[in-house]
This record gives sequence, C-alpha cells and structure tokens, in this order.
Amino acid sequence: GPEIVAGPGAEPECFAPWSADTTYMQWPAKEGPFKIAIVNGFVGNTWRIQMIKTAKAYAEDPAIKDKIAEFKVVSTGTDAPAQLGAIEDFINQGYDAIVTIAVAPDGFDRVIRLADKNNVVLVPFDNVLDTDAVMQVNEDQLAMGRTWAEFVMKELAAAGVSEGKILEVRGLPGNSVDRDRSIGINEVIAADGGKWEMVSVVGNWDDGTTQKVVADAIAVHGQFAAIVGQGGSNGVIQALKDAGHPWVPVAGESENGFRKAIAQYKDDGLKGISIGQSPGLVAVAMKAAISALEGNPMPQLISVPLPVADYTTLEDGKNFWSDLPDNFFTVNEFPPCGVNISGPAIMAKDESDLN
Amino acid sequence: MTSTPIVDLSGVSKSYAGIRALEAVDFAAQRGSVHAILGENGAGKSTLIKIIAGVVSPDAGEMRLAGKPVRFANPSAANAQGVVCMFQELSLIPDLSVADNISISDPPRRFGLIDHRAQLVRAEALLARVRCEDVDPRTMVRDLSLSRRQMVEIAKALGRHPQVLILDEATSALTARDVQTVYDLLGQLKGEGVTTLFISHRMHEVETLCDRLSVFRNGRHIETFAKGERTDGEIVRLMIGRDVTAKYPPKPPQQLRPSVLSVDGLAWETALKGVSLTLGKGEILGIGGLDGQGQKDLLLALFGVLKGVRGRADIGGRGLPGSPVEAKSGHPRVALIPEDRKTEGLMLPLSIADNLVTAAFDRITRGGIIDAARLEAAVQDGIARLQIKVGNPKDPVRTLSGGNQQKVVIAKWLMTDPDIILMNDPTRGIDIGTKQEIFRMMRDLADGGKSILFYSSDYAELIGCADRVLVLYDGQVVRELEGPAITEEAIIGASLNLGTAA
Amino acid sequence: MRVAREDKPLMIALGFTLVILAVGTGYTLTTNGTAPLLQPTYLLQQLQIGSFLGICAAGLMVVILTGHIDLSIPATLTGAAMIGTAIGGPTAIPAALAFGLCVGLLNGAGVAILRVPSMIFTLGMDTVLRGVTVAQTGGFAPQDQATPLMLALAKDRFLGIPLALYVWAGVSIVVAFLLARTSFGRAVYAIGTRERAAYLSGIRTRPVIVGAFVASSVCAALAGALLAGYSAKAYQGMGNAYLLPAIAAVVLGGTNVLGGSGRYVGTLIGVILIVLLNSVLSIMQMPEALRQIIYGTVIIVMLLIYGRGDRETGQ
Amino acid sequence: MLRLVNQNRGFAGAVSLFVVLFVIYNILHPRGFSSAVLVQNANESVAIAFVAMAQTVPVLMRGLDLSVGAVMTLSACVASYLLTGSGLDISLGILATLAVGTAFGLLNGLIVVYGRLQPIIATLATGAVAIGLALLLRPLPGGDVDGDLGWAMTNTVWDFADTYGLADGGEAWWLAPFANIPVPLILLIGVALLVWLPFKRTVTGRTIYAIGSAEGAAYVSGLPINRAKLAAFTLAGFFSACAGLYLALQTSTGNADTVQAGAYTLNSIAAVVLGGTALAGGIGGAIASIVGALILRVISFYFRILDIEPLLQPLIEGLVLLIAVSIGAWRTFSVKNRLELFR
Ligand SMILES: Nc1ncnc2c1ncn2[C@@H]1O[C@H](COP(=O)(O)OP(=O)(O)OP(=O)(O)O)[C@@H](O)[C@H]1O
Ligand SMILES: Nc1ncnc2c1ncn2[C@@H]1O[C@H](COP(=O)(O)OP(=O)(O)OP(=O)(O)O)[C@@H](O)[C@H]1O
Ligand SMILES: O[C@@H]1[C@@H](O)[C@H](O)OC[C@H]1O
Ligand SMILES: [Mg+2]
Ligand SMILES: [Mg+2]
Repeated sequence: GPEIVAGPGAEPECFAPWSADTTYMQWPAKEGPFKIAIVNGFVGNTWRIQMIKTAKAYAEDPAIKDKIAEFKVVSTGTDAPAQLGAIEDFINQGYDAIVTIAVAPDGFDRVIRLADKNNVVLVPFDNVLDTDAVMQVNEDQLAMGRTWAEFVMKELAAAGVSEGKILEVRGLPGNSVDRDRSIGINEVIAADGGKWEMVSVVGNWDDGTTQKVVADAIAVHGQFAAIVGQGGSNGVIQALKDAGHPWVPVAGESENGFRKAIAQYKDDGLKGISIGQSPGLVAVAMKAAISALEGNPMPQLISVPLPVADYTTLEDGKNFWSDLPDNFFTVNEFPPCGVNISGPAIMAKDESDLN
Repeated sequence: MTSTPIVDLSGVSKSYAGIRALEAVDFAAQRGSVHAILGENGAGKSTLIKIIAGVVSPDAGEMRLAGKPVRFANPSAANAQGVVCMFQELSLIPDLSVADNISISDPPRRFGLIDHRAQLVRAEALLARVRCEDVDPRTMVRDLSLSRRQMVEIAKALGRHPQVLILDEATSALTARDVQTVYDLLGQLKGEGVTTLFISHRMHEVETLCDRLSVFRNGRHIETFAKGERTDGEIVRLMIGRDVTAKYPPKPPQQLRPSVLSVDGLAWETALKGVSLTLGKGEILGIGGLDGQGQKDLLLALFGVLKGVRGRADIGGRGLPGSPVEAKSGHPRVALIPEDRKTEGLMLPLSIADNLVTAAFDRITRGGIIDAARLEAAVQDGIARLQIKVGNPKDPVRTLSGGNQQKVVIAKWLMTDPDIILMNDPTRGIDIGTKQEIFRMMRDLADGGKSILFYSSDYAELIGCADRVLVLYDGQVVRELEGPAITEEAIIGASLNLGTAA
Repeated sequence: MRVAREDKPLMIALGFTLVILAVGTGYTLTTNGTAPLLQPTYLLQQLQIGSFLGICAAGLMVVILTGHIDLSIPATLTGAAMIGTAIGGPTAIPAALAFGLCVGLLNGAGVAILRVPSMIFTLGMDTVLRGVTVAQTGGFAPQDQATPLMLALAKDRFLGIPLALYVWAGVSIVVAFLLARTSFGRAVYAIGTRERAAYLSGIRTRPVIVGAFVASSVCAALAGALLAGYSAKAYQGMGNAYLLPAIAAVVLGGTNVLGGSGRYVGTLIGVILIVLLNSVLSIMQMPEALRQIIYGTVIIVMLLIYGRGDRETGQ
Repeated sequence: MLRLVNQNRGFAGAVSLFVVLFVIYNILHPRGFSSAVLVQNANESVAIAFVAMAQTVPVLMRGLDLSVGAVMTLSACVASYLLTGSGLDISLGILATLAVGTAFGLLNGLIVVYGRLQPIIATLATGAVAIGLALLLRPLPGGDVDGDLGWAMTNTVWDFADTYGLADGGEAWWLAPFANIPVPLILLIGVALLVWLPFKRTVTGRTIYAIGSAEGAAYVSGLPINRAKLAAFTLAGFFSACAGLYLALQTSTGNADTVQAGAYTLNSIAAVVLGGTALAGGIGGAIASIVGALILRVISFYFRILDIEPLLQPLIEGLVLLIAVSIGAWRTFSVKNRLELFR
C-alpha cells in the first residue's frame, strides 16, 4: 500500500491538493509500461459515453501512450458486487492501476485492502468514495451545489422574488456526487431568508429522463420560481419550453444545448449558470494513476477546479458552440494537465461525419 | 345386513353455483361389501364420493363413519380415518416418481426426512400386489401410459390401508388383464373387511364385482338393491328413466365401400411398425387391442400431430396432413376426438359456446370477423345436434358433467363437417344412455357418408358398433375381423397375439 | 351471473379510481384550497401522460391473454424511439413501428417456435435491445430529436383533446375489437386457456402467438414514438418506467395473469387508476419511500377485494 | 446414473455449460485456477446465487416471486444497521436480518394463500412495499458494518481464521485442506446443504413440487397445500435475506437501490431457467439455480479478459443469454410428437 508522505507532490498545477490539510501518498515506483483498467458503473447517459471516449482517446495520447502496456474498459452497470468483482478481477489479473467511478460512496473496503496488498493504485473519480484511504480525483461537489444555489438565490433576489417553489433535479440515486450536490443546494436555500418550497425529482443525469420528470413536475405543481438541476440540463430547458413555462433562473451542468439556450434566452429571463462535471476527469485520473505508479508523491484528494460559466460569461465558439449539437458536455479539457481533448472534438465530430 | 353401516349419509345436499348436484341423499354402505354407484352422467356420483372423501363439503346433511358422525375438512382428514379415494381424474403427480407418488403424503422417514430407499421397497411391494412388477418405481409418472397410471393409483390407495376404498371410474382405461387384477384385489380386500364403493359405466364390471348397487338420478338416490334383484333393463331404466331397448344401432349389411383413407406400412418411432389399413366411405372401422399397442399414435399420425411418420398414405389423393390445421381443412376433412377431454378436447374455464366453435371459426366469421348471428346459430345447432344438457351456453364448460363435456367435444368437431372422424375412446366415462346416443349418432354419420375410425378400450363397443375391426399388437395390425367374425374371443385372442388361428 | 362476476373487478377498479380522486381532491382542497384533480384540463393532461402506459398495456394484455408475458417492452419502446429519431423525417414513425414489428416477430419466434418460456426469452431480448441502445448512443452520437410529427402527436390537441388520447383510443378500439370480435381473439383466449387443446382444435397456435407478441411490440414501439415526441427526444432507459405498471394495470383490470380471461375495458380502467394514483401521490409530494409502499398496498388491497382466484381443488 | 441424467436433463446441461465456461475463463486468466480468482468469483456470485435459490422455491410450485430482489435490498438495509458492535450484537444482528427477510417472505405467503392472489402480481406489489421500507431505512446509502467481519466473510477460510485468531491464526494443520476455500462458497453451499436439501426431503418440500406439477392432484392426495405455499414463500424470503446479508457484508453498507433490486429479481428468473428448473413448476431445484446464477455471472467475467468494445458489452451479454436459453430449443425440433410441446 501507499505510504503517507509529506508534500508537495508532483505537477501541482495538474494534481492540486484539495485543501491545505490534504495528505500525500506515495507508492513504490514501478517499471512501466503499465496495465490500466477503467471500471465504470452506470452506462446510461451521455456523460459516461463521453467519458469512455475521452479515456480511450487519452490512452492514445503521445504523452502517455508509451507508458501504457494494456488498457481495458468495462462497464458493470449499477450492481455493486459486479463492480467490486471487476475491480478485484483486474487486481488478480495483475493490472497496475484501476480507475473507477464508484456506484456507491461506501463498500469498497475490501478492494482497497486488496489493492494495497498488491500495490495496485485504485483511483476513484467523479463518484468518489467516502474514504481517505485511496487517491481520488474530483471537482468539489458540495461547492458546485452551493454555487448553483447561491447563483439562483442571487438572481431571484435581483428579480424581487422571495417566495415560491424551487425544483431540484437530482441525479442517479445512491451516488456520492448526487448526494453532495444536493446537500450543498439545500443548505444554501434553507439558509436563505425567502419562503421557498423545495420540490425534488429524479432525472438520473439524463436529458430525456430529466425532460420527462420536469414536464411532469410542471404539470403537477404549475409554476416554479427557479430550477436547480444536475446533469440532464438540456431536458430542463426543453421541458420549460414545451410547457410554455416562463423563463426563470436555472442552474445546470455544462451541456452544449444548455449553454446555447442560456445565451439565446438570457434576456427573456433565463438567467442561467452552467457548472459542469467534466468527463475529462477520467484523463486526469489516468494521468494521476501513472504518476503514482512512477513513484511520485501524490495528494490523496486531487482537486479539479469547477468550470463555472453563467449568462454573463458565455461566449460562442469559446465555451459553447451554437453551430454544434446540444448533446455533449462542453467542458472536457484541462490544459494544466495536458488533457486537451475537447468536448466538440470527441463528441461532435462523428456527428458531422454522419451528416 | 343389519349391522351398523360403515358409511352412512343422511339428507346430504350439495349445489355448485346454483346447480343442484345432490339433493337430500340418504345412502349407506355395509362393511366388507363392494357397492356399486350407478347413474348417468351428471347424476351426482362423483359429488357424492367427493363428499365422503372430504374433497367438497356438503351444504346440508350429515355423514357417519362406522356409526360416528364425521365431517372431513379435507382429503387428508378422510385418509386419516381410512377413507381412501381414487378419483375419476387421476390424483398422481406427473413429475414425481412412482415411488414418490405411492407414498406421497406419508412417506417412510429416517431422521425425520424422507427415506428414498424405504420408499422404493414399499413401492415395489405395493406394485407387486397389483401385478405391476413391470413398472419401475423410479420412473416419472408422466412417462407411464394411462392404464399404468390407474394401476399405480390403485397401488397408492392400497398403501393407505383403506377401510373404505372408493374407485370413481378408476378402471375406465384398464384392459382386460388389469381389470382381472382389480377383480381379484377387490375380492381379497372384501375378505379383509374393506368396503369398496365402485363407480363405473361398464355394466359387466359392475355385475361381476359388486354385491349391492345404488342408482342415482338427477342428484337423487333412487334405489339400493342387492345384486341379482334387478335385471339389466330395469337398472338402466332406473338410471335414465326410460327403457333402452337395443344398446347398439343395427349394422348395415356388409358391402364394398370406396376407400377414403388408406395407409400402407405406416411407421413412427417405436410405436408404429408398419400399419396398413383402408377406411371405406360410410364405414365404422374399429381399432382394438391392448392398451398402448400404437392405436393412439395411429390416430395422431393420421391427424398430422406426429413428425417423422414413414410409409405411404392416401387421404383423398394426398398424403398425411402436416398439422391439425391441414387435417381439418383438407379434402377430405379429418377430425379427431382426442383421448383426454379435459386437457385435449376442451378449454375448461371457457364457455360452452366458445368451446363449441373453436374448431370451426370459419363457420362463425366473415373475413375473420365474428358474425353474432352465425355464432348464435352455430352454438344452438351444436347443442341441439347432440342434445347437450346445458343451462346457459355462456357457462364454463367445466360445469358440465363428464358425459356432457364429451358431447361438447364431439359437437365441436361435427361443426367442421368432417368426412373422416378419428375417435380415441370417445365413450370413456360416458353413461349408458349417452353411449347409446353416441353410437346412434356414429351410425347416422356413417350412413350419411362419413367414415369413422374408432378406437375403444371396451371390446363390447367394437363388437356392437364396428363394421370391421382391426386389432393392433406392438404397432402392427395383427388381425382384421369382419361381420360375424367380430367376437370377444377373436378380439381378445388377437390382442394377446395368440397365433393366427381363429 | 357470469356477467356480474366478470364485471366485479371493473366496478371495484372504478370505485378505487373515484376514491383516489376524492382523496387527492381532499388533500388539495385542505392544503391549497384548489381542486386541480377535478379540472378537465388537468385530467386530460394526466391522461395524456397516461396514454404511453395505456398503449403499452393494450399490447401487453394480448400477450398476457395467451398465457405469456413480454418483458422486453422497456427496451422495445426505447429502441423504437431511438431508431425513429435517428432515421428522422417522415419515415421516423414507420421506422419505429417496423422496429417494433421485428422485435415482435423475434419474440414470437422464440416463444412459439423455439418454445423458450416467454418470461426468459423476452427478458433476454430486453437485455439485447438495451445493449443495442447503449451501442447506438455511444457508437456515433446519433440524431435523437423527435420529428415534428412525433411532437405533434404527443403534444398537440384537436378539439381541446390531446392527440395522444386519440392515438390511445384508436389502439384501444383495435385491440378491443381484435379480442372480442375476431377469430384471432378467440384463438388468443383459447391458447391462453389450454394451448394443447387449442392446437388439437386446429387453431394455428404459432401464428397467433407470434401475432400477440407483434401486437405487444408494435404497441410499445408506438408508445416509444409518442414518448419521444413528448420528451422531444429519444434517450436510454426511457421505457424503464412502463413495464411493471403495465402489468399491474392489466391485472388490476381483471385479466388473469396466467392467461385465458380478461376484458379490454378492464385494462383501460386499470391504466387510468394507476395514472391517477401516481399523479395524486405526486401532488401530495409523497416521498419515494411512501409512494412505493402506498402503490404496493393499493394493488394488494384491490386484488383482495376482488376476491378472485378460487382455490384450486382439482376436480 | 443415466436415468438421473435423463430425468434432470436441463440441470445436466447447465452444469456442463458452466463447467466449460468456467474452465475456459480460468485458462484465459493470467492467474487462473488460483484461490484469489476463486474468491473473487465467489464474492461476485453469492448474492445473485442466493436470490436465484429464493426464486426457485415459488417457481417450483408454479408461482413467480417478483419481490426477491426487493427483499434482498430491504434485508441489506436492515443489516447495515445491525452488523456492528460486539460479537453478540453482530450475531443477533445476523439473526434479526434473516428474520426480517423471512418474515417478509411469510407475509408474501400469507397474502398468496389466504388472499388467494396470483403470486406474480401479489409479489409485484409487496416488492414495491419492501423497496419503500428499504428507502425509509436508508434514504442514502450508508451503514457501518463491522470491518473484520466483512473481510473475514469475503475471503478464504485461512483469512477467516487469521482475522479472528482461530485455529492458530489459520496455520493449524487440520485447517490446511480447507484453507484456500472461499468463505462465501462455504456459506452458499452450507445453506444449500443444510436448509434446501433437507427441506426437499420433507413432505412439505415434496408438496411444493407436487403443487407445481398438478395442484389438484396434490390436494386430493391429502398433501398440505397451504403449509407448502407458506413454506415456499417463507423460504424465498429467507434466501433473499441471505443475499441481503451477504450484500451488506460485502459492501459494508446498506443501499436502497431500486434498480439493483429490479435487476436481481429479473436475473433470478433467468438463473432459475438456465439451471433447468421449469417455469411451469414441478421440475428442478435450488442447487440447479445456483448453477444458473453462476452461468450468468461467468459470462460477464469474460469482458475483463477479452478485449471487447465497452459499449458493445451489454449487447454481447444479452446475446449470450439469449443464445444460452435458446440452446434448449434443439429439443423442440427433435420432438416427434407435437403434443409433447404443450405439456
Ligand atoms: N365444480 C363444479 N361446478 C359447477 N357444477 C358442477 C361442478 N362439479 C359438478 N358439477 C355439476 O354437478 C352435477 C353432478 O356432477 P357429478 O360430477 O357429481 O356427476 P357424475 O355423476 O359423477 O357424472 P359423470 O358420470 O359424468 O362423472 C352435474 O350437473 C355437474 O355439472
Ligand atoms: N435413490 C433414489 N432412488 C430413486 N429415486 C431417487 C433417488 N434419489 C432421488 N431420487 C429422485 O430424484 C429426484 C430428485 O433427486 P434428489 O432428491 O437427489 O435431488 P437433486 O435433483 O439432486 O437436488 P436439487 O433438486 O436440489 O438440485 C426426486 O424425484 C427423487 O425422488
Ligand atoms: O458526475 C455526473 C456523472 O457521474 C454522470 O454520469 O453524468 C452527470 C455528472 O454530473
Ligand atoms: Mg363423475
Ligand atoms: Mg435437481
């Protein structure tokens, strides 16, 4: 297993420690090239598909290609035993690092112990674990939730609205990012002086599902003062449009369609904020795994900054593309890490091939 | 005959959803007797014994066993008191072995768990008692023929040490040899003081076996008397309320008939080993032989159910039909009255009307759409043609008595206006009166130019009804009998394949 | 006599529907002082949402009547929507339906010809189709926007009534007619009651079973096309919410899950009941946990009141 | 022997299929045929195997239990509260977990028997109730399952002894023959041997088969129909609880995962069929369903060994399942009497 060591770690501009208290870990250096596996859980949305494509493209990146001897991706669905089994199997197969999005924040004790026993580097990212025993890569989910809610409260206050129903669209139940974002959102709104009634629906981070549940919620509840949603933001917009719901402040992720809509309707009341989890996190996690295998000291919790954009900062061709389809996450690259695979490049190019 | 009756019912009534099955019945049976219960289909015989055996509970009345009032909540309560029943519909579990079935509810145990070895030993002993040493107790019941199953059922009943043994048409599929075994057994049991209640529509069995007879009609107990007190004619009149003069309609003189169906060297798996026969127009051709000699397979082959049948066939210039659909819509049209009406002939929960038309949708539809008027007419026609006793044609066919259910099966097929009718033991479980009607109808059909291939496990029927009889043995026709040559000796002799001498 | 017995589930389901409306209205009256549940516009809108379920249930009922089940409805619905939107243009809906037809034929062949139990064959089919949708979404970011016709069918109104309801009504009329007035329908009931006897009656059992599966898949595909219109796009997992409620609706409507009996009106009422139950639970903002508990309890209580399923005693 | 194979053809086929798949997997695996691989495989398979056993019992009497996955989830959520503290606490917690699942199964049985409902629809509804209860218990995943226990139960016998300092920390000579056997396998086989096989040899167990084969005949034969139905659902509840218990041990948490519950229920049916148990009832057994579950699992093992496009994996998994269940179809074509198709 890794040793707890003193910082600083390697490439701090890429592998930024979460906070000042973040510990550092170091694994015994190994000879490359390495065998690396990605164990994804859920496969049901665009984000995960973009993530898998980014991972495969990044594995071919000249900067790391030679360091990888074998690269495998499996998606196990949301079944915990299947995911744990896949991780353990890769450990048994002698893989050096396993990058994973966990289907639940707990329950990985056993595979962590096994990974340590076999000096395998296990790197959860995106939906990370509630533990400090492994190296993890993520954006700050709690902060994401808070920022969304603060933005919405600020816009509502600016519009002079101080009461009403706020719709929260949640992600896949049971996952850590869904939980943390929701905590952040509700904390801020509860602390606000306004008279808010929260209505919450489950959109599974997916446009279609989100569109359906938001439409149903509008049908049942009439009008909302604002909407705060996790992935699936295109669906929120579509549902508002379809229902003829007036434009209200909306917080969401970084889908191109969502950003397009904000840019288009900001003057009609769609005061939007777009903070996306980046599918490119997978590349950061892969890079971190390799760096750890090479024996570098690494922060236990690697922080990737929140890519915040709102109606005041959106710029066509820069952080969204009005001529490209809705259906990809705009934020994908992370230049400080040399992750330069952009959203349009990985997702939109096939589409243009098609048409 | 004055000792306390072993079974004594008084004032017992039962109705099913408005249908009176039994009405104020008083009935008693003496210890150590073999007591026949007679009556036409739907008379209430099965209902009576179901009450005695704890399967259904009566609406009114009471029952005494050896003088003590009893009321059985379920069959196991009855079993516990020595009342054991072999039902008209078998009570074996097809997916369990013979040994499992014989000891089904009270198996030998070791350490509290079922002892398979002891079960086997027990099964072997009981099978030996019913002279079925050929049945391996480890075979699954589903792999046995109907007649073997009935024997296993008897073995199972014996194993329960009955005081009162009830056989509800338990011998309907048995062949001569097994029937003899049953006779002997009942004799033995009688010696041991066991009472047997015996239901059968086969009068000769009743005559040989029983000491006393009780006749039921329309849910009422009509009369009980000792064997020999009444003539056959009188008994039949008691049962059906009228005289039955001749059981079988007269046969027409022997004649040359143009062939409508002929097969040559028909072979299939191990069951058929080269059957050749010709069926003439307007002919009733009987098929006899011991149970399981390929008769049923022959009928299925002619109806297009079997695959891989070899040999030549000529049915109106064509070969064997490839499926029942082809069979019924070909030219000539073929119909099959199947072996088991409950699972093959009818859809029990569906209405009588729905059942009547299932083989002849084209008669009730125009362009695939049902025409209400034609439907109504077809149903009325079917009911009238066979004089089926129904309340409302919309009632489930399940509510009819066995005989009337059988009539529904026949009526359903007559609705397709078939030219060739294959009948698989069509009178199994049918009362004398109805049988007579069926034979009458068969002859009328034949006279009207239809041809009938008729398998029966009852030799008397073949003798009384068929123009010609073929006896099958081991998948082959071993004997053809015609006219006066159709005698019981000839059929039995050929069935056992005792040489070719007449 | 018989009519009464068959009508009993219908009356009870209707009664429950009224109870649900009353409870929901009582709630909204006391909390908000409004009664949206009794407003035609609200009800129509709920029925519009219910039409997807209704169409799935109509097809599923035919399969259930034959004594089978179709567990591939979710993926068939999703797949059809994805194919339809990917192809786009005027052929989108025909393409979706053609996809349904193919799935139905495959299911039918597996069940009627290979004789794999439908429970497992359609489950396998569902897994395969799910795989197809994953591959499809990921392989080459396909077009997934609903076509104008899909949008119109799902959302527009004619004479104040959503078009989706006309579609549902059309499907209902076809299915009810098929079941009650055609030899296909008779054959469906016969097969569901006892396939062996149906076969020996010279009924073409295989084509009828295949037909039933086609009915189910085509209905699911149609629902998929409409739902894509309603959601403006096709997406993975969009059919997931339609299987169990469809089974429940069919059974609550008095159809025997094991086949052979049931009337189409029952299914219709069953769907309405489930849709209203769901919307009342949403209005009451019932948390998911309680929702599930209430949902399950209502089904059990209703079935207990039906008091069907007489004990089998053989004979 | 030949008779046994013939009478259990489905089962024999399933065992051969599993053996072939499993052996090839081990050959392809860099560390094939090692106890580490076996431990991993066993861990991944135990929960679904238990759920498959659970499903078998109602299926044998021709009823489906659509609540098995939900009861598993509910039990896991219960366990996530109770599997902590002193040895006594934990033992009581295990018993309580099993009791909850078993009681829920009994409730299913009571509803089916006394409410006279079709099992499939009754359990569809009670399954929703179970999930609801699980969500009440665990709105968010969490829990605090004893770590040592989790480790000990998900490893080899040696690790078990080592964790608890039994048998000289696992080094005792008499432990050596078993030292490398995965504990989960022992649990699974132990439950099958100690609960299922004896149960099958009781009249109640036999009655379950009889009901599936011919309920009417079972009734008139004086078999205890109601007791058997109650027992079947209760046993299903018990096996589901075993699955839930293991799931909690394995993940050290409880998670009211509706999707997972649904997937386990459906997969349990697939496992039952793959094992050769007839959905029409009367034929098959819980051991066979364990094999069915193992087949389901081993298929997905291959994705980690072979290089298969991740986005095609679900499709391939489905196709393999479909093909596996269709293999039995050769029998259909070799049937010479078409009536045999309709039993
Ligand atoms: N389960 C039932 N539901 C409704 N009616 C029934 C039921 N069982 C029997 N009956 C009716 O009760 C009457 C008596 O039937 P029962 O079976 O006792 O006649 P049976 O004398 O045994 O006739 P068979 O010789 O045909 O066997 C018949 O009219 C029959 O239709
Ligand atoms: N010694 C035996 N002799 C005859 N038949 C046996 C014997 N042992 C078992 N059988 C029959 O074989 C069938 C099933 O066998 P058994 O009880 O051994 O269960 P199994 O099939 O091995 O286990 P499971 O069903 O749990 O997979 C039963 O019908 C039983 O009667
Ligand atoms: O982090 C989330 C990711 O796990 C999911 O797949 O898509 C949406 C993201 O917000
Ligand atoms: Mg009778
Ligand atoms: Mg077995």
